[in-house]
Amino acid sequence: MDSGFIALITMYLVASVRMATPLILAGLGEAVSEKAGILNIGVEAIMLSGAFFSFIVAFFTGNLYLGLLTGILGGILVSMIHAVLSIHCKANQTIAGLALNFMVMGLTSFLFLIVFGQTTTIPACNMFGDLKIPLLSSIPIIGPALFNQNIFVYLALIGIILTAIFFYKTEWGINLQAVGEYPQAANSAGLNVFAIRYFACFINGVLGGLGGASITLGQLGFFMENVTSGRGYIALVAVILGRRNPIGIFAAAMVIGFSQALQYNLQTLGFPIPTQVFTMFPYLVAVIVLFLSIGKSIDPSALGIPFERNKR
Amino acid sequence: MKQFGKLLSYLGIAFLTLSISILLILLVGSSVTQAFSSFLSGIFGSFYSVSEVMVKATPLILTGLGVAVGSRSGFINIGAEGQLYMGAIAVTFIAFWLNDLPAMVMIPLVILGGFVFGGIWSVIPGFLKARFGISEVITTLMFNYIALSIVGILVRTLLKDPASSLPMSAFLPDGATLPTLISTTRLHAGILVALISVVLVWLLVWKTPTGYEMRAVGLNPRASKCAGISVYKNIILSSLISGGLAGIAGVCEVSGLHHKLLEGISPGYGYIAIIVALLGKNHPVGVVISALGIAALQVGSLGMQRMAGVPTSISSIIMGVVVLLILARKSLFRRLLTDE
Amino acid sequence: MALLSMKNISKSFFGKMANSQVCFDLEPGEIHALLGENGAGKTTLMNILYGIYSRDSGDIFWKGQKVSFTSPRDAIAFQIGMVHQHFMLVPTLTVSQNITLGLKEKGYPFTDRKALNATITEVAQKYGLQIDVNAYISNLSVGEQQRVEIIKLLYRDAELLILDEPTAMLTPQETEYFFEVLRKLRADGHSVIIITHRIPEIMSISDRVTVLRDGYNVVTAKTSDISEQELSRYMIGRQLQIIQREAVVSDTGSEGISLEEVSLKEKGRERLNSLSLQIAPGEIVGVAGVDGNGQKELVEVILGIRKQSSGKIRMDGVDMSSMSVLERKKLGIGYISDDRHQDGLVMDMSLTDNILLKTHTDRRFIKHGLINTRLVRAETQKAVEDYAIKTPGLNTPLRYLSGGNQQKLILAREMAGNPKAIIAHQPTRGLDIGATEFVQQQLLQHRSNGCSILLISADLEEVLLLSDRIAVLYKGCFMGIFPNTPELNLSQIGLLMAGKTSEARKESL
Amino acid sequence: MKIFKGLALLMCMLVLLTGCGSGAAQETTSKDQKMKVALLLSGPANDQGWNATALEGLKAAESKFGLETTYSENVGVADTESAYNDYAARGYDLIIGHGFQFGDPAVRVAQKFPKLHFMATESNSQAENMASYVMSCEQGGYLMGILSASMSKTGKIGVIGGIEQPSIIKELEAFKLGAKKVNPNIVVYEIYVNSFTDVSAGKDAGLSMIDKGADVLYHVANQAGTGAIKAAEEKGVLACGNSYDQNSIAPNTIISSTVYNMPTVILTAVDAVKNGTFKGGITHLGMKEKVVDISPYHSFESKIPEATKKLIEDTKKQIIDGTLTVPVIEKSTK
Repeated sequence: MDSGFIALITMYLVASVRMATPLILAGLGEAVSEKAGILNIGVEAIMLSGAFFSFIVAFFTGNLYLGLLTGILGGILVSMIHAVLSIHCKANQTIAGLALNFMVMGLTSFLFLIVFGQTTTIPACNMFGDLKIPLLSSIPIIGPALFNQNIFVYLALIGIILTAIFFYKTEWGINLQAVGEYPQAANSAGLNVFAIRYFACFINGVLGGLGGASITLGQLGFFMENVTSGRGYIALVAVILGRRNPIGIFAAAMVIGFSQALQYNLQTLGFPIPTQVFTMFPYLVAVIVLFLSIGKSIDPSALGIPFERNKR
Repeated sequence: MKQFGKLLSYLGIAFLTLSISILLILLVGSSVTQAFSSFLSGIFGSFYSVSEVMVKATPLILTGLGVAVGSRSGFINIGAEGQLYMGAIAVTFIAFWLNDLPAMVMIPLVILGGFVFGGIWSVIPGFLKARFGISEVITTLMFNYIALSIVGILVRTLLKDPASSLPMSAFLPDGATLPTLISTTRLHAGILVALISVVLVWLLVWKTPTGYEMRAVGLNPRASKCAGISVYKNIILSSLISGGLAGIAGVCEVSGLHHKLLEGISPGYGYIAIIVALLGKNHPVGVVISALGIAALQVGSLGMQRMAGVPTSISSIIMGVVVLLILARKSLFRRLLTDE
Repeated sequence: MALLSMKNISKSFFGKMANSQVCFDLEPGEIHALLGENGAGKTTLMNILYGIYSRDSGDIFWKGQKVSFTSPRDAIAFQIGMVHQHFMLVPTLTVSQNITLGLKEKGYPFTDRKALNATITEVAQKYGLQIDVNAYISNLSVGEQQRVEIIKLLYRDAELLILDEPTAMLTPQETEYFFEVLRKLRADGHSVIIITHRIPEIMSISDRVTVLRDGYNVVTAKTSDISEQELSRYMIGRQLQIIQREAVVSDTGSEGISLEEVSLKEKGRERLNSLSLQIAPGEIVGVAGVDGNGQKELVEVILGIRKQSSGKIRMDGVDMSSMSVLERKKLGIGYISDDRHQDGLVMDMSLTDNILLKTHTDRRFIKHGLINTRLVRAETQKAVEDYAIKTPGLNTPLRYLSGGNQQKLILAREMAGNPKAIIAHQPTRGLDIGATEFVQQQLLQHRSNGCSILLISADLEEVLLLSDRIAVLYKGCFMGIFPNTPELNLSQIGLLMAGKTSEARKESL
Repeated sequence: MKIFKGLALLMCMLVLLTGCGSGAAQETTSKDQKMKVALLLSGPANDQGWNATALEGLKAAESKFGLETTYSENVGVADTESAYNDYAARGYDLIIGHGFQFGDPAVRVAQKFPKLHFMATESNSQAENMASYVMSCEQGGYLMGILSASMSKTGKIGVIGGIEQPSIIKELEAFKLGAKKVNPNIVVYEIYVNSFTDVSAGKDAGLSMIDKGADVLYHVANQAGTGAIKAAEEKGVLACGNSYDQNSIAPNTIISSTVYNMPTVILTAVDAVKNGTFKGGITHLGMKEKVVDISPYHSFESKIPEATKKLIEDTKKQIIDGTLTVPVIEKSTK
């Protein structure tokens, strides 16, 4: 391989990782939630809330870690509203998620306006810089992509490893699966179905909030209304493509990130392809993959179905 | 007593919503009375504003009706937005392809075309669900984005007005436009199309054997199967009708309102449709009422923005809050609703 | 001191009392049977004890200490375990994972699965229960799943085992073996509550028995002090009416239903194996067999809900092998499913709409393409009157009716218009004795009208009571078809149900 | 069915409330002599770009002429006509839509209100009392092209567009022409991110250009473009701003910005209305009219070679006196 080619691959990878990071974080959260049987299509709302609150606090305190923490809290807040509605009130989870998207979208732009007013100067805060991990970052190709990035990339990588261990190596993962597959059995075995589902939603809030914060504190350093621009929906696509498997989600998010990186590069090379072709690329890929995976449907049996203790 | 408790619980939701809106208005620093009066005059202030509510209600009725038909048979259609755009594409294609047909022929043709295009866009997820059990929630959602991109491509290529450089189609031939009902307003015949659809859907779903089958499949697919009702056929059918109605909404928007195809003709009607269907309890009459209500909320909040400087994001917040409250109603007002 | 004592327990569902002021107590080291008809409130009472349902009122004392379980987890902490009639096993997990589900073993959450598996195997072998700990539940047979459930309790060191209808799935021989296990457990100091409605089993296994009827407890007695007849009277509340079956001579000249070497293969498994059977008009053929031996498959193949892999099914000489469900029903087949909630009714629809489930394609009810609502209502009204269905109104969702009334509606619908054949799968499941008798009378009524009836019931008594001939189904095969005469050898039937052909042959010699 | 009763009740309550409220609101149409101007924006008013400058222009006109002004933000395509109509019905003398998509609806409403004045920017629609004011943005883009190409050390520069539409394309193309004029061999990367709001996309696009060696970025992408500026700042390369003087966003990155002088556009229109000279048709406003300009260089004053400064100054003069016409290319030559 000549060095130019390696440089090109490295460049693509770095860009893909950057674009995939929010998707990985939010996607992992959604996977945890879905494994426990809670389908939350309000990922966009969780991310937006995380992005907003992390920015507000980082802006006013100047402390990025405090901002990060508030971003997580913002994500948890939204996710827990969804959790209460779907677990306690046994409401339709899809509609609850959708309504949250509406509400948080309105609320964040409303609050942003209240706090900063109409302005032509961008209120900006600091950002997390890149942390170079010695040794690892000098590995060719994947070194710069994975080990010379900001804190969110590392959080996403740690998140992948932790959720993978959580899902496949611990009793908790078994409990989660039991609750999502057959909550009555889990309940009968002595598991607290409600608590586990709330916990899963909590994790979804934490990771989704992180995903949102990674946009404001890791990529931009400022907030604008609808700053997530539908990334929550793409995260849902990543979850489906990755089949709720942490490694799968990582791969799916990377493919989506890569397609975006490719789009920009093809454009700079002057290919006269309408940009919309690229915009719909991840969705098309997702549909095609769904077609290819026909017959291997592995949705948790109780996904989207509320658990009722006293039901006869 | 039971009815009374139910009524009280809805009043409670109305009260909570009102309180939240007042709080938001106060936060923005506007006068509450001015905001409310401008909200209401935005809706009822003039003949035109009332007609605007109906103009906005038209696509909401059609898409909401579509979502309602879908959920009656267990097809959760999040894709009305994309289906609407497919309908809009259909009308533009047909109108330019057969441009010299008289309105008598053209109008039914474009409506049919919109129905077919929108229907196809939702039958694919319907097929995937019926045949392979793939969740339609995600597929319909993805199809929205694909449809939006297709519109973007078409208005820049195939359907672009050659005489202009802007990314939109030329004006539709006269034969393909829906007549305006009242000359000083934008109220167009689309509202009639919507109301006729309501009646037809009501007849179909509640009065015909086919509609009965669709409802039975939605409530208990297994029992339907045992009774000899084809679950597959009915999900396909209801997804077709569901998407078709959203497609007609797209036809009405293009040939009734804009008279050309361009991006952004739907400010999320397809998503709001889900709220419309929820509030209308998936019943055609309920859909009409809730569509008018949501349209009034949006038109009113636009008025509130213009006259009282309250940002329109408030209507998005209120819609979300109302739905969340309705979902939580039974838990919130448990004391009132002992038997429900 | 009593190990467990439940005092004045009440519980209602949707305004209907399932338990009223029930008292129940249990001595250490005893096997206590809880007897009652289906729907008498046995399972509800135990679910309350186990923390699955919350009670409306009453107290529970465990070893003299007042307890209140809000979830099974609490009950498990007090070493109480329960095996439900519907197994509580997660199909996507392994045997071992299911057994330890919800437990915090050493090293939790990073438990050493190998060590656990060794312990599980040890516990299982102590009671002679064979199981592959690494198998996925979804690949196990019903019998194996029950074994897993019992190992699960033993593994959890349950002091008290609650078993809900444990023998429903077992052959008489397996039942006897199972009772041996129970006796071993008793010897080890465990206490057992066994829920059942089979009196002979109670006599053979239990130390004491408590009888529930309509949510009330009727009596608690030492098994040795009470006779089968007394128990039966307590359980039913009155003497069983003896149903007389007169021979029906068919003169219609039609052939009824016939199956010709019907087989069904699904997911590589032989579900039905070359079944042949003819049911003449005016004849009831009962199918005896342990649940899960192909009953459901047989019924659904006849109705076309599943498609047979080979063989022919005829109705009155008409080959309907490749017909759809609807076409078959239109030939005059009524279908009573074993699971009315899932298969027979749409619970959220009204009575009229449920009547429509069969009639909505009937030309009689369609006018100008629309459903003739008035006619359907009239039909429903007639059904309500003829079958004495208790309902607040014709528009009431079926969910709010009692199980018996729901079943009556199915009968009214499926038996309307003198069907030529009726497929009745567990038609009396979950019904009180009055409703049961009513259903049985209806079946006999149609029998004398010249209807061919296939009756499938897990209740051997019911099969013996109603059938002209009895077919024994085991692993998708007919082990034999016998005329139901007083000379019928019950023990042989039992052995055949267990698939023990050679022993059964010996028995018949 | 019960829910319908509840909804009906709610509607009734609303109608009742209107009775009390609407009277007060209607009386504001009193006969004072202040001219009333309304502005319609397609996106959020605080987008720090396209819409924000328009709003700024409106405020400037208000203070200069003592106008009564108002604006609506986030006006979607579906609501454009009703927004025009609403303001027209309430007697606004001049109603301005900021963006091409406001053209057609303006014409339709204009025909209904012949005494009022309507205007849309960047559109090509026209009527008796409806004018399209097109800003010659390409002139600014051309100068930025010259500047960027002169400042580039690598011979590679990049430009990021929002949505592919004429008002954006013409500026991108002019940028390319300007750059080629300075250095015929220069490589200009161009990316349309297909959004004016997706900031992350803008940044990613910018980064991908920088990765390929671009060392000066320009954008015509509104909010999304802010992302590109952030990318340049982060990677320590240069950038040119758009819409208004964006130096404040990244003082050590922004060399200069194209400035759309919206106040002048609005003032021109208001002036015309006041003097009764408002005419329908398409009006082009450029450097000559002081509508399009470039911002000061700020901290780069000393870093830009004098020759470049002079070249830009000369070119600007030529454009103003008409000796140089920057071609308007409305179809992307990608």
